[in-house]
Amino acid sequence: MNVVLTPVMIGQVIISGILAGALYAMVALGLALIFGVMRVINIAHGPLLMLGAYGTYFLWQATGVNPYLTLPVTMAALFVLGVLLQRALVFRVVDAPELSSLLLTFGVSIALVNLAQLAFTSDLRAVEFLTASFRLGPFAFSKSRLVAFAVAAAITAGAFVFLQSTRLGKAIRATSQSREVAMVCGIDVQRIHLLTFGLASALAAAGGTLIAVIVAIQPEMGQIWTFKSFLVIVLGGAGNYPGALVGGLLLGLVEQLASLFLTTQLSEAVAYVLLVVVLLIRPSGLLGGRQT
Amino acid sequence: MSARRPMVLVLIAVGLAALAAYPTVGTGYGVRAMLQLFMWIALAGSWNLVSGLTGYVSFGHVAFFGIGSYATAILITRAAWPWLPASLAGGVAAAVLALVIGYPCLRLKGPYFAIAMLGLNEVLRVLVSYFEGLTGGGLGLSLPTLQATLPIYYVMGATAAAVTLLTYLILTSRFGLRLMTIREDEIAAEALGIDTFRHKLSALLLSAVGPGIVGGLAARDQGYIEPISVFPLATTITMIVMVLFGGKGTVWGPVLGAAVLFVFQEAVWARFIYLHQLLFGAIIIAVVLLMPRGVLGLLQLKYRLPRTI
Amino acid sequence: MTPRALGSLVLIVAAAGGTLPAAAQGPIRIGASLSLTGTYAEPGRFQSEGYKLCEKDLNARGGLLGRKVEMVVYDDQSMPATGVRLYEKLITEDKVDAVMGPYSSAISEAVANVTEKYKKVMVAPLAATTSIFKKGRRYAFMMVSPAEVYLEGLVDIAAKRGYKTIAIINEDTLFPKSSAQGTEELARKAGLQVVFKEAYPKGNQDFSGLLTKLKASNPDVLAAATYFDDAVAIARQMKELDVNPRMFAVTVGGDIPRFQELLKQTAEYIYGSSQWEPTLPYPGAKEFHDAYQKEFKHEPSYHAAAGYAGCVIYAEGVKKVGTLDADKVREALLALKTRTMFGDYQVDKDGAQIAHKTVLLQWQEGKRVVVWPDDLANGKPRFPR
Amino acid sequence: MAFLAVEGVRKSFGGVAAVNGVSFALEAGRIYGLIGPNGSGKTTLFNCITGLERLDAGRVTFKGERIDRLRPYRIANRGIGRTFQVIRVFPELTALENLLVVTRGPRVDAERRGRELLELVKLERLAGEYAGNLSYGQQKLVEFVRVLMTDPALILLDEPAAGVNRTLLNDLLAAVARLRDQGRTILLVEHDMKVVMGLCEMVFVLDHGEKIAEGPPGLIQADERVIEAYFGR
Amino acid sequence: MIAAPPLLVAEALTAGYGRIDILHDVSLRVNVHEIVSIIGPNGAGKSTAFKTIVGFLTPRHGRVLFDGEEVTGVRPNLVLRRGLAYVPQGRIVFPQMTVLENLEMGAYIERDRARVAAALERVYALFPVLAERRRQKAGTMSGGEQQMVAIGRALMTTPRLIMLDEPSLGLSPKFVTLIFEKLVEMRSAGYTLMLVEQNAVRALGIADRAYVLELGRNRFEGPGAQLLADPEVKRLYLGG
Repeated sequence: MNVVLTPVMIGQVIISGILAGALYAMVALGLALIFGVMRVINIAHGPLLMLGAYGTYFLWQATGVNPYLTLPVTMAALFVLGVLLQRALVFRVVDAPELSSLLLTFGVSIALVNLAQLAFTSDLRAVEFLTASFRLGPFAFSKSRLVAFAVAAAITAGAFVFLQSTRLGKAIRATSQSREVAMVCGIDVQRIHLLTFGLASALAAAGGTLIAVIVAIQPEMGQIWTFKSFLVIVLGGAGNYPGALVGGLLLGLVEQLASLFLTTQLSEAVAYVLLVVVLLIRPSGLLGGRQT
Repeated sequence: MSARRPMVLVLIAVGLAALAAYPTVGTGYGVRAMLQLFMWIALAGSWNLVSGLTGYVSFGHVAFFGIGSYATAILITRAAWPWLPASLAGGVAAAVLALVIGYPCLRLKGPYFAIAMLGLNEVLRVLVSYFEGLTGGGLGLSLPTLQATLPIYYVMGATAAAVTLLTYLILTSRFGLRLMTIREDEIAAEALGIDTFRHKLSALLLSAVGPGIVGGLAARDQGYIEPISVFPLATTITMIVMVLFGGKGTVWGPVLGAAVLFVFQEAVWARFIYLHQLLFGAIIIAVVLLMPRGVLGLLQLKYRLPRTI
Repeated sequence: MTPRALGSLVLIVAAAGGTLPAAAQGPIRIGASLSLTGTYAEPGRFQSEGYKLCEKDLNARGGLLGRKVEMVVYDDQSMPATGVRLYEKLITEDKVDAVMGPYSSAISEAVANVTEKYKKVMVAPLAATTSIFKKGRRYAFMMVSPAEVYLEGLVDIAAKRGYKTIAIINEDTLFPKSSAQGTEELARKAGLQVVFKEAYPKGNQDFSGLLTKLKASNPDVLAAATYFDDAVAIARQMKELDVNPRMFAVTVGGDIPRFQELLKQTAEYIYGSSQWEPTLPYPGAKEFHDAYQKEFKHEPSYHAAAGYAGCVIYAEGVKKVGTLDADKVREALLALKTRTMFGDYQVDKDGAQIAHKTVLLQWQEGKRVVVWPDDLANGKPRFPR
Repeated sequence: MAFLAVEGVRKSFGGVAAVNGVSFALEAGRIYGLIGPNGSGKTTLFNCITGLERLDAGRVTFKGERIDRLRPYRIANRGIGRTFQVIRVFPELTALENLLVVTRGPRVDAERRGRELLELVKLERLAGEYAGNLSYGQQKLVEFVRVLMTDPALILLDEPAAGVNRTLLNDLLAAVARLRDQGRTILLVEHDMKVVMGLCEMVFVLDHGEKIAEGPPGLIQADERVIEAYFGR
Repeated sequence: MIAAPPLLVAEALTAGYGRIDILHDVSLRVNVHEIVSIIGPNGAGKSTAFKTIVGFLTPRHGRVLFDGEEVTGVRPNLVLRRGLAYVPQGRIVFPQMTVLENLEMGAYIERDRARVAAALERVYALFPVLAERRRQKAGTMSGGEQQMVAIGRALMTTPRLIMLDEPSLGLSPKFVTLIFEKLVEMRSAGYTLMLVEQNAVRALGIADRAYVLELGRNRFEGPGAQLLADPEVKRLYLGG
């Protein structure tokens, strides 16, 4: 009954891990941005992703358009929603103790999930598109996951370019390095916060669109992504944006390898244990600098 | 203060007597609803002990409830213990767990501690499912049928009272002051010679016992437990919101918060089946934004009242 | 919570709350709490619609014992603790005349303690775990066939076709786990070798690691004890990872029309088990299907049918003895042996179901075809080339 | 044997040395001053002595025993008390509670001593007020007497005079002198030269994390390097 | 000279954090092309006064006028647009950004590329070392260099008044001298400067006018040289 592990199997799960990891990195980058700039852990990040997934589903249903083409629409819509959330609620807890922001965004999270249940029902939905896989040697590559990997990698790269070399992107980085100096540089920190929340939500939406084509959609699909994203940014070093990439790939691989070597049941626990261990050894994450 | 003291004690005594007499007049549902309220008071009060006093936000406090449930259920089903000692053993199991996870996690600060606790709750749920030889895994544990709602009502009530009394004793002691120094300024506390780590650990330990016991009582009363129903994140959040609403760091805040929110929850869910989650979310947001200090916290600050209100 | 109950909570100090005037001789009120929100919201809703249709049909035929029937349904949020409290409320505050079961084995298990305490007969239409009924309870009755035999048909067909190996996976919760254990036992008895067995946690979405191992064990047959979400996810990921056993069955999920709507071509050849199908040659099955369709504007699932049938069986018991008295109704239900639109009903002395059959379906060209047991089948199993 | 010996202590943050090889020794029962421009490493040195920062190199011995690897609370319990430059009272504890937190033994005794100390700094009528509601100067005084509650043998004061009004300042200085007379050892960081010169028997001067001078106040004031670094000619 | 109105007027400011007031009725004034120094012991409220003027804090009483317009409580990013730049205490830079990026952030509100380039040239001319190190991450530089980055960043918008909070804090003597030389150089170049300093002698030495604060109140004011000679000031700060 014990399955003998072969190199092919290990290769296959490493492929799965890397494909998943890029997606993790992109979604987590959104959470990392908000945490880096405002020190807020946005528990509603996953539910925003869920909304993105529904956006893709309904657009695909209504127009029959290639679901990947809905990406700009869902990202734009969630960008706006993110800005509104920040404007209406989150800005009030930016400097409050962490309990306030955790709870506030948790409240937003369950409200969003419940609204989705009311609006869309709890019925499972799926975007049946690109379901097959192709083979390369002994390995199977899921087409939808491969596309998700490529798009996520491209968007993540785009986000890095934006942060690295545009005026607004630099303002976001500046704000996360020192809010005080950013203000005296003339940066409207409130606006940067709005922009950051909007961008982060757009990244969640992109995740939602890509995931919609991979797994079935339902209102509660999001929460798990909040926690995975948090794992990713802690592993990579909170506030360190390239760290999200490292953390995402690491989490993807660890989860997959754990479910191969142990069982699927334990893989979630392994990820959390890894988190606590990393925090204890390097409180600022794998790529993080000295904690201040 | 000293003049008012006997009056307060009389009030408390009358209240307790009324609660003790309630089952003779209440319906089965009323008794069970009160029993649930006691459970929430014990849970909220316990969370307040660690997070309200030391400021270390436990986002995984339901883990102690869950481990208490399982310890009790295992002792009852596998070792045929009577439910009362088994529930108390649930409290002990929770305290042991608090030691084991507090030891690494209390070295973390701020949101890291909060999320690590949350993560460990998940890990625990997974482990409970995994070690199915002992726990029945996903099958859960079904306890032998027993009608003991009434004695459980009293023990649950006693636990809630004990947690509240413990809060009072701690808040009025120098041990309690030292716990609060951790919330106020951990570095200064340490520099003054307070072993902050040991104090945090003690607080976590004390705050674990109550949930462990009520977890055991709830398991016994319900007769069936499974991993997903005893480790839900929503329970932790509910405790936190109750404490925040009533006023964290006070004696009666958790009691008030638990009573108001529980009654509200019971009143709302029957009427707005599809909206209650939404309302719960709205309540959380409202409490965080409008009254982060809670009802009693505001009164305390405004009228310079002692924390024992 | 009613204002009354609120009052009793608030006025405990005055010790004035509590006893209320007994319900007047009005309609017969039947209470139930169902999972209208939360994890089990979807099947819970079907079940509640089954109850509602039953209420309507009973009243259309003159009610029960000459009284109108009125269902009182609450939402337990898919949580056992809430269910327990709600049954207390139904029985002690709303003073309903009878109760019907909630959704799921876990919640039925928890609330059965309450209904026992107050000696209320509870037909639990969607509790598929036999152990609930084997704990000395007197008033609980089971409607569906137990989880353990959900995939009896799969094993039977596989053995007859000469397949040798089987892999079994399951979600690690009460019902799927019981199913998996039962399937393993059936498989061993039928001479199949279990080459792979693993559980996964509730809510799991990524099965790559598990399926990679499973693929390596190369089973002829894959039995997956699932709910709907994971059934869909596993089917999709098997395709992605090119896992192709000769037979692949899921427990819950494969029977629901949405399974095929979601998966389209991927659903082809997949087996699902079902407690009930509208096409089965049971008396009144088609009529029920049509009436339900008319009433709720969508297809009934087996949860709806079981709910309806549970209510019908209870009414049957009451009619037999002409009273609502629990002990008499209990005797009647223990003795009852019948075939409803839901199929056969007969329980052992503990109230556990022994007659009802689970059928095995297969998706063939986008349609559900019953392929097992032979006497209920309307088609033959197909095998991918 | 020195009462407190600091030997070659080094501490850097992000590659920049805040304290760079500082050594000095204190004898029991005297008042020492530690001066130097802002950012010269005085507070970091205090943190190194009290265990709030881990040393990169060097050692600290107190009454002959090494303390530089101990957790801060252990160092405090061995008899080293300190105040902070940025006030660190516990704002949601009352003034009296601030003093009680570290006491042991019968509570009535502790409260009596607490009230006496509050009286010393003329705050007795504010004993029941939340510390956060007190003025800056009052908080400073609460912090000062809080250290005295445990009767430490060595007291490190980080700018005790800053922000305290003149009448209270004189009381405070008198209290410090009295502590010395009772056999306590005091090391204080202070910018108010009047305080330093009037109170200290010995002064250490830090600049850029290094000790550049040491001696009685009179000599220090005339030291060219000190004038250069501190008075900024 | 009398005709020229003051560039900055702070009138009777009372301000603080939370429930505690740090400043009590503090008034300050800066004229065009002056260096104004504010000295005083720690806890005197010097930095608080700056934070109130720049808009990090809103005063409980009093008002701030910049160039005749009221800017009381106006946020720092908007005050900057009116020409008031601020160099915070502790030579704070964006540590993970290069020197060039730090300077560019200083010109965040300036969208005209040509003007940014010109400002950059001026900063490089004042601090040639920054031109050499433009690709270096600011967090890896020495304290003195970081302070130059911080000052250079404030110059990127060509402000009319530059407020520096303890520019010599923690710098080595070489850099302290250098920074003070640069401040004088900046005045010659037409800038108006206001600084809070711990290094009283130096600060008074370069100041056209100076204020001494104590316990959150005005205590002395006058020309720098005059205060430097004042026996009372000497007694307070020089221990003499």
